[in-house]
Amino acid sequence: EEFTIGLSNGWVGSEWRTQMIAEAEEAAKAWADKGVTVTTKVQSANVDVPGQIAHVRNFISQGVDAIIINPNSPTAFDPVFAEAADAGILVIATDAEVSSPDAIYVGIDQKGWAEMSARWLAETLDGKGTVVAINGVAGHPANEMRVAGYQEVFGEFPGIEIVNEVNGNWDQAQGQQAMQNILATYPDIDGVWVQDGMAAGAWRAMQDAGRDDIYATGEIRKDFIDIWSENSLKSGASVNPPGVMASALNVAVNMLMGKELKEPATAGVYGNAMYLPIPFISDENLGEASAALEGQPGYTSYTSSLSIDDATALFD
Amino acid sequence: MSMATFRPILIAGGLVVALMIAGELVSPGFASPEQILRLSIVAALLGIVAAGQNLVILGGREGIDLSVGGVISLSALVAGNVMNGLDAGLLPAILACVAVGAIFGLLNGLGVTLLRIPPLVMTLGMLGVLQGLLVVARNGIPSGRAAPMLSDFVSQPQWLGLPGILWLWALIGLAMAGLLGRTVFGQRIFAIGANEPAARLAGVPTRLTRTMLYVLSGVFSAIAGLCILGYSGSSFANVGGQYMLSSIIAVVLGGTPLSGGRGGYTGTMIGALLLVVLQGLLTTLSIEESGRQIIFGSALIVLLLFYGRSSGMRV
Amino acid sequence: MTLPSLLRKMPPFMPVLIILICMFALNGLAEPNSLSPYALKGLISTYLALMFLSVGQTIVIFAADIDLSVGAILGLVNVTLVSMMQVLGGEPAGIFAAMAIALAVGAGCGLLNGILVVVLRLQAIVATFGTSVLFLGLALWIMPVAGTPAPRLFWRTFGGRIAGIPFAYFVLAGLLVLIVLLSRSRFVPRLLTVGDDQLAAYQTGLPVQSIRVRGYVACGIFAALAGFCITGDTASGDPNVGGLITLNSVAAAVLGGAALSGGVGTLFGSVLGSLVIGLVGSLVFFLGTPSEWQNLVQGLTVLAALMVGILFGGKARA
Amino acid sequence: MPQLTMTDMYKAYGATVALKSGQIALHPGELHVIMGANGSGKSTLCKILAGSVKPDGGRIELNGKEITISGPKAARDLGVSIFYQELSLSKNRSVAENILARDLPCRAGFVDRKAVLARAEKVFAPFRDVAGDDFDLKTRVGDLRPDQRQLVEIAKTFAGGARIFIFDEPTSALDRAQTEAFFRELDRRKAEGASIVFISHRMEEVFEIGDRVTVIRDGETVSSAPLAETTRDRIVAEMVGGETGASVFADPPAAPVPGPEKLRVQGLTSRRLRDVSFTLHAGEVLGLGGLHGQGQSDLLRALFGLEPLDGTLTLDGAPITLPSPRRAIRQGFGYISGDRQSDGAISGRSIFENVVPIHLFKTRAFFVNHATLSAEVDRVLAILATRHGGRMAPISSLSGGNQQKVIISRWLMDETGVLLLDDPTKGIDLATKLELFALIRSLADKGMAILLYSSEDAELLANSDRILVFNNGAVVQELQGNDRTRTQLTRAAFEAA
Ligand SMILES: Nc1ncnc2c1ncn2[C@@H]1O[C@H](COP(=O)(O)OP(=O)(O)OP(=O)(O)O)[C@@H](O)[C@H]1O
Ligand SMILES: Nc1ncnc2c1ncn2[C@@H]1O[C@H](COP(=O)(O)OP(=O)(O)OP(=O)(O)O)[C@@H](O)[C@H]1O
Ligand SMILES: [Mg+2]
Ligand SMILES: [Mg+2]
Repeated sequence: EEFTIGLSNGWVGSEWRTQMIAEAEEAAKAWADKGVTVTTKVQSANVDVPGQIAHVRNFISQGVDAIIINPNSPTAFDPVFAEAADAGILVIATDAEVSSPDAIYVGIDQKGWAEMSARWLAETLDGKGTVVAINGVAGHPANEMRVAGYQEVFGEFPGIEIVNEVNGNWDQAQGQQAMQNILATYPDIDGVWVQDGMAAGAWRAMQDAGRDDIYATGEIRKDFIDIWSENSLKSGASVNPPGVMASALNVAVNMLMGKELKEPATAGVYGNAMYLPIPFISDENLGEASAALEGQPGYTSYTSSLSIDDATALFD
Repeated sequence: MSMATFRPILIAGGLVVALMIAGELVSPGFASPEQILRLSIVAALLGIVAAGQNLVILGGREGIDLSVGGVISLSALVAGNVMNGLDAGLLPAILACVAVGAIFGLLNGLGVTLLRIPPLVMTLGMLGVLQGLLVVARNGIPSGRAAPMLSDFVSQPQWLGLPGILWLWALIGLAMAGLLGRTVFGQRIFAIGANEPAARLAGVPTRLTRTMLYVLSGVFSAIAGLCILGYSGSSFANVGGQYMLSSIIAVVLGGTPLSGGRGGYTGTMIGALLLVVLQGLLTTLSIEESGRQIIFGSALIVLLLFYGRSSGMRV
Repeated sequence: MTLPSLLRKMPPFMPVLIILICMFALNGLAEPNSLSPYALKGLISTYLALMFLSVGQTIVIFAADIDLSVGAILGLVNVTLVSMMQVLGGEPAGIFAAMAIALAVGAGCGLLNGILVVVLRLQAIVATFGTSVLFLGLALWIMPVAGTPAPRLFWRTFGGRIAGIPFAYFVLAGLLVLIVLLSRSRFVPRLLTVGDDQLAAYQTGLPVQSIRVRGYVACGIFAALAGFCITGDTASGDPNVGGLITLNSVAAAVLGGAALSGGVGTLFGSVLGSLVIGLVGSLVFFLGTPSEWQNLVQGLTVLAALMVGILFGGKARA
Repeated sequence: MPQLTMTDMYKAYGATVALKSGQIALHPGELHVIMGANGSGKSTLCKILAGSVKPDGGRIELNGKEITISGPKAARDLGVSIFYQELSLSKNRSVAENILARDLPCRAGFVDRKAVLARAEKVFAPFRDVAGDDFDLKTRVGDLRPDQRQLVEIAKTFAGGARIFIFDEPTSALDRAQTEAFFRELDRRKAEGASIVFISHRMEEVFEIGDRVTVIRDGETVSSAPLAETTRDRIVAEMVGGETGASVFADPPAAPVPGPEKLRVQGLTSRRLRDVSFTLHAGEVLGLGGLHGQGQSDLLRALFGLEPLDGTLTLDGAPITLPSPRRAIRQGFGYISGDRQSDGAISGRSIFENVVPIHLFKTRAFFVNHATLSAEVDRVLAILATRHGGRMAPISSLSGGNQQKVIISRWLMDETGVLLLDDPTKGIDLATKLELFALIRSLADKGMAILLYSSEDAELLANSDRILVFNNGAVVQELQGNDRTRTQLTRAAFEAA
């Protein structure tokens, strides 16, 4: 059998995205062993929403069998996904959920992702203390889901007070600057809930200020994990593996082969999501994570994905 | 220095102090010595980028450099790889950075002077190219880490309790003042900014001078990229993104109008400080992001009302 | 006729027209389907927003001004429109009322820019960057998270067909008619006169301030129209939707032959420029560029197109 | 009763008082000349009337009623139309659109292109014949020659019918025929009862056309009298305030003792020049004559490395090439243009910065040593008696004439071998002109070789040792010795034309 799958990525501002594409392309090649030829067509560039809509339309023009997209907006693609569905194309979103009934989502639950690390932080603080949060881009749906996640968890702990929430736009330097300003004006904080690459920045600000008494969430790039183990930081990180697109691809190929999901994708706010497990790195399993990243470039993220067999097992 | 050039500096300086006081009132600790030091470091990073931006703007003919962010990111990547966490690699890294900045500055300069592409367009196009180049480069090479010496230079107190980068910034401030006030090159910058054809007839190598401004802007961005690498420890994609518009704003807040031929760097340094303090203050306020944006946008507009408003047509 | 005089006689959008034709040809060679009716309709509806936006941008550029807040206005209009449609209901009456309100918001944003830049005489680049932050903040305040859906009627109409012809083509035709009307009116020549030499225009007795302010208001209105198109094509509200589009609108205007120093250009050229910007991405993909090289090739192509446009267009006006 | 009176007009720019006590009374059907030295406030007075400058004091009465003029548009609505000394044209718009810019003809809200052309044609008709063969109403104004631009500004001033016309140095770039066409039109408007204000530094023109003359000195009106009742000498005396210098319109200088050959030009050909050959000796002032725009400026620009050229050039006996202004400067050429705004003043910068660049370039300096340079700058400024408020004041704070002196000063700091003067006294008052030509002569006497182009024949005749007459890019005649007469010059220029 032969399938052509289009991969669309609308932002190239981080290594995570590059790794995501690379792993998906790897996964496609792996199907050759099963006697299936999966060809990928990749569109990956910094584009705005219209630009990514153009990605989808280009795929439709090319007549691909499936489109896997890391979308720049949750809702903006409803009409164009409908066009794709009309053309008989399977659409799978990954990394950020989409509202379209014509697509399914294969990826992690961003809210659950935030809940895990928030719970880790709250429990590490014994359920009491003041915390601050450093968030991504305001108004971005993944960010807002994560915010909802940590707010819910911290709400369960009456002793935990969120004293400030700021936006670092998923930029390491902005995260560092935000942390630095927070440290100056909230010297008494006990914990920091911070996302992704900004965590490295926040940690740096804390180290520069000599504040090793604060607990903060971490991130999953090798650079940070090295610092984490070298300095025995007190941290924990939920993993949003760049392998999500590879997982989505493995699911897509199964669907293209006409198989049915054992459990239909009905999770999430839009009722079209299939959630992947979220690994968690804490001091206990830090060694394993380090080992897994041994020899990789510093920007490599700790990853995991559904193997072909894992994915196939999800189908009848 | 005449009053006309001095006034914006006074205003900006006054505003910095006012903001610090307001910050201390709203969130105690904002004006603590350590915090002032840390804000100054962030301002120095911006200020170094703004030095190049300032030169390009002074040179007139709608001079502007939108590619600074791309150069910063690329030079941070290159530097990180060359030094790769080792002090021994620092010197080669500095050289590599300067080369990167100079090359892209030169390309900008040639596009603007030889091909006569408007600077905004040329540097915007170059930014697109640089962003593409970064993706390619990152795919091929590891990201690298800052040497400990570089990190200490940027964030640890060194001489008289101040980190090296503040000394570097002060040095750049002095060098810029000397360049603009005491050298023939400086005078030529103002001349081409004020009236290029007349400057040409007065023996100014207009193309060479203007090209040099873009080269210098590239070099300053590259040095800033190196320092930002030291600041954040490791390089990451798009480190320089936030500097494009903020470097321009720092220049304008410092009293150099975008029309060129007039202004200086001392004001720009204060402008950078002003911008960083304002942003820092907003971060510490515990309000919704939409509120922060609304306040920041309005504050910028109000600040601009103090400066370089172009004169009316009826005199 | 000599080449220089030929270049001088040609309309300023000639270089971009040639570039556009080349783009289409290359796209067609690389992927024949990219010239199919579906693809063309897709191209038009995807880039209608950019076309409207760059026409608005061109209007202020004519007068030697610039508006870096158009993307933010577009986002603000998008969330206003979607929120108002939700409040007023998805029936035609509600939709039209919401559109009227959103249009007024666009015009209001333009007016604010005009007052700041023209009346208070702030420098356009920095002042409109300041307002863009402000408008983004307002959009976030109205809609803290992307996602409210637009009524079905609204986006079905935009994405649908009338008498078998895609609705997007009617919008495009409307835009072209608007351009012709504007270019024939006194407004555009006056903007160009102001942009050419503001002092001279003032001394001539033209109401320079009011012309420039009206330019900004017109730009705000075009940004609002662009917001309608975006809403039609995305069927939802997203405060961050205007991210990269501002700089693209400037690039499209320059590609189309407008001089940032004012006084030169055509509105039609900017429409063509928008299409070129849109086609570059597709072309890079259809040519089979490896993913990690796509950004670089795209950046180089845009830079080259800008250079070609300016070098040849520049000869015509030098 | 006067149609319009301005009394006690006062205007200051910061510390500079541009106009202290300006008075003028305009009568219908009268051509009112304003004369005054550079910087005396003529343009300021006119701009106040035209609404583009806001007065700080004074009283304006129109038909006996006091009025305030809130801007150019208001002035226009009051029936005042002005020709600006610096022109008010849009380079990228067509001639027709510029002429009718105030009020483009419209039909149903849209510009009526046919009507635009037809109306512009009508307004421009009086100047059609003198505008040149290449002139077209659809041409971009930016593509026109300076004289053609002035004609367009003149037509623009006449367009749309006003009752008061102001012309601020409208003839400074016009040749004789163009000036005459303009004067005929002025006469016609006068006959229709318009009041006309006319400013010129050319005394002959003033007496040819004026009815009444008002003299302004240092921002104050010193006299106003019918021209029939005054004389050139009196006007000059009033302008300079007592002491009268020698006249610029003197007889040609005695033939000089030619120095060694300085510059030899053979078969020079460029975009606008055809096979130009001549020699220039040290100590000589060689004039370039002929109708306007026949290649005189092009020759000077080419010799300063501003235009690519073919042909051989020999300087002090050695062949040279001039690929750029910088090379030309190094070879010892100096260039001064009458177009200060675009070619001269480094606007917005200080007088100091406007004087030193040539010196800094020639000495290949790296640092600017203010201490040592200041004395030098003061010295060269003093040579020309430049009036300024301190060498660090911006050049834009000076009047046109004083700006020109600053620009000339830059060539006096170091030795300049060949000085190229491209209509250097354009828009400069009589007294300053006198000083300037005296200086030019003294420079020649010290051994400098000078090429002089002037749009005023009298000036050329009075100051050139020899005159090359140009026509259509070629030298058609050389006037020497007693041939240097007005008649000969005019004949040579027109015969070939
Ligand atoms: N503003 C300009 N407009 C048009 N052409 C220009 C301009 N500036 C420079 N040139 C062209 O570029 C060439 C080099 O000009 P530039 O002013 O850089 O002199 P330069 O190379 O420093 O001079 P030199 O080589 O004599 O030292 C000139 O010969 C001129 O033709
Ligand atoms: N915009 C201005 N800013 C400052 N000073 C000015 C300005 N315009 C004119 N002046 C000064 O006002 C005085 C009068 O200038 P004005 O232009 O009226 O002189 P003028 O008589 O027209 O001279 P000219 O014969 O050189 O044209 C001069 O000293 C000039 O320097
Ligand atoms: Mg050179
Ligand atoms: Mg004057």
